[in-house]
Amino acid sequence: MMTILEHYHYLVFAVILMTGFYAVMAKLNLVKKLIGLSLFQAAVFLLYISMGKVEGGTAPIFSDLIDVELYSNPLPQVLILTAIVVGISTTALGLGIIVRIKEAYGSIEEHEIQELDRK
Amino acid sequence: MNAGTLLDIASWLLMSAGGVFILVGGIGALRLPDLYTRMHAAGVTDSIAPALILGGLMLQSGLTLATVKLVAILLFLLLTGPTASNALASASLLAGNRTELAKPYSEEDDR
Amino acid sequence: MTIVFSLFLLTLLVVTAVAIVRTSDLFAAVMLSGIFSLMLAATFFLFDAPDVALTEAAVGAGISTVLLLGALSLTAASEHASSRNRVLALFVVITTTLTVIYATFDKPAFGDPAAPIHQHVAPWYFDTTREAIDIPNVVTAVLASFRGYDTLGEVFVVFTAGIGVLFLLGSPGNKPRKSSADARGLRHYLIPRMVGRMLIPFILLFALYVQFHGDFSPGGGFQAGAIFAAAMILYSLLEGEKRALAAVPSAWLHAMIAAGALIYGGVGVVTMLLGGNFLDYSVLSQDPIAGQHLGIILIEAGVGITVAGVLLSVYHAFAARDSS
Amino acid sequence: MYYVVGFALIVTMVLALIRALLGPSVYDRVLAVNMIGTKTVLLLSVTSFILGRPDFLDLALAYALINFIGVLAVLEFFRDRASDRRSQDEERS
Repeated sequence: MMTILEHYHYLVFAVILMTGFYAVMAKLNLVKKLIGLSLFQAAVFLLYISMGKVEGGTAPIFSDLIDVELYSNPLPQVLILTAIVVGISTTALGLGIIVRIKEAYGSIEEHEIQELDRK
Repeated sequence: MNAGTLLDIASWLLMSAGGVFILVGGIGALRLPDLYTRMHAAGVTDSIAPALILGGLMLQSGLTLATVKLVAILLFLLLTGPTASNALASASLLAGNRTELAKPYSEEDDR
Repeated sequence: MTIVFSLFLLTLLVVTAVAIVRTSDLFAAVMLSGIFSLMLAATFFLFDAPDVALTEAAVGAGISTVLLLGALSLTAASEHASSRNRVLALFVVITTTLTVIYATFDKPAFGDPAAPIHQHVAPWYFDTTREAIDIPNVVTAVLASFRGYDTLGEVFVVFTAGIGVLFLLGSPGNKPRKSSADARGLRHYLIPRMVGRMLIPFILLFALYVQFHGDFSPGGGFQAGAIFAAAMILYSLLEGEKRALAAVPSAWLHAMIAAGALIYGGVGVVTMLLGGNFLDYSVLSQDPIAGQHLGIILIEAGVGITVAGVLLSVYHAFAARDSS
Repeated sequence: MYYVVGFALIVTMVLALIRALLGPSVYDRVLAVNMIGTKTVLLLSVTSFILGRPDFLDLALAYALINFIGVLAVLEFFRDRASDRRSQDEERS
C-alpha cells in the first residue's frame, strides 16, 4: 500500500502523458490535438517538479523565518519555469498555423483537409 | 486564558465558518436547478468565505507583511468575484438564456 | 500531511485530463484546461515550487485561455468527427502507459532525500549561491547565472515563436481591421469595465514587483512578462483593440521583442569585452557579488521585456484578425 | 485547523469539477472555472501558512488579480459570436 502512495505521482504522470498522447493520435480536430500536446507537456512538468520535492524540505528560497536546513531541488524548477513560457509560445505558434489552415481549407478537421489535398 | 489563546480561538472560529460556507456554496452549485440559481449559490459564498478564511489567517499572522498581502488578496477577491459573476450573467443573458424560475405566474402553480 | 492534499489534487488532474480529451465541445475543453492549469499550479505549490506555480498562474490563468478562445473564434467551436483508428490508438496508449508504469517501479519513492537527483549538482548550487551570488532565491540564481546559456536559449525560442506568429498572422498594424463596431471591446459593460480599469494599475505594479523582487521571493522575468501581458490584454478586452494599440503600438511591441533578447545577449558580449566568460557577470563590477546582482537584474529585465512583447503581439495578432 | 479548511476547499473543488464535467450549458462550466479559481486562491493562502512560508502569498495575490481575465475573455467571445450571428441574419434578410 505504501509503495503505491510513494509512486502515485509516477502513475499520474503516466496516465496524463498518455491521455495527451491519445488526443494527439486519435483526435482529428487540430485544436484538440494541440490541447492534447499541452496536456503531454503538463505531465512532463509534473514529473520534474515531483521528482525535485524532498520530504520535509521547503522551497529553495533562503529565509530567516525558517529553521529547517533542507530545501527541495531547485534545478527541475528552473527547467520547468522556462518550459512553461516556451510552451505557451509554441502553442501560440501552433494556433497561428491552425488559423491559417482554416483560412486556406475552410476546415480544421484532419480528414477533411486530407480529402481536399487529394483533389 | 491569555490573549494568544483568545486570538487562536477567534481565528479558528472564523476559518471553520468560512469552510462551512465554502462547502455550502459547492453543494449549492452542484444541486440547484438552473444556471442563475447556481450562480447565486457560488457567487454569494465566494464573497463571504474568503472574508472569513482570510480574516482568520490575518488573526494568525498578526501585524506583518503577510497581513498586508492578505488584505490585498481579500480586496481583489471582493472586487473581482462579483464582477466575474456579473460578466458571466451578462454573457448568458446575451445568449438568450432565461431562468426557469421566472415563469409567468399562473393559477396552477398555487395548487 | 500536505501530501494528502497533493494526492487529491493529482487525482483531480487525471479526471480533468481525461474529461478534456473526451469532450467534443472545444469550448468546454478550453474551460476544463483552465481548471487543469489552476490545479496544476496548486500542486506545484505543494511540491515546494512557488516559482513554477507563479509562472503557471501568470500564463494559465489568463493568457492561454485568451489565446485558445481567440483561435476558437477564428475557427470552429466544436469537433465534427470524434476520432479515427480509435482501437489502435487505445491499444498503443494502454501498452505504453503500462510500460511507463513498469519502468517507474524501481524509481526512487516520492520525496526521498537520497534520490540520485538530489546528490550531484543541487548541493553545489546551494553552497555556491550562498558564497558567490548571495541572493536568497536559488531558483533565480540558477536560472539567471549558473544556467544563463540555457535561459538565453529559451528566450530565443520564445523570440522565434513570436516572430513565427507575426509572420503567419501578420502584425495588426497593416492588416484589415474588424469593423469599428466589433473593435469596441466590452465598453458597454459598465461594471466589468470600471472594476477592470481599477485593477490594471495594480496588476502592472505587481508585475514590476515580481520582476524586481525576483531575487528575494518567487518571481523573475518570465513571470513578470506574462503578468504584464495579462494586464495589457485585460485593457484590450475592456477598451477594444484600437485603444490598446494606441497605448502600446505594435511597433513598440516589435521593438520590445528584439530589445529584450538584445539586452540578454548584449550583457554576455559586455562580460566578454570586460575579460570574463560569456554571461559571467562577476566582471561587471569591482565586487564580483555586486556584478552578479547587476547581471541578474539586467538579464531578468531582458527576459521580461521579450516575454511581454511576444505574448502581447501574439494576442493582438489573433484579436485583430477577421473571422470571415 | 488549517487542514480542515484545506479539506473543505478541496472537497468544494471536487464538487465544482463535477459541475464542470456535467455542464450542461457552457456557462455552468465557466461558473465552475470561476469557483475553482477562488478556491485555488484560498487553498494557496492556507497552504502557505501550513508550509510555514507566509511570504509566498504573492502567488495567491497573482491569481486574485488576473483570474477574472478568463471570464472577461469568455464574455468577449460570446459577444463576438452574437454580433456575428446578428450580421449573418441581417445579410439573409
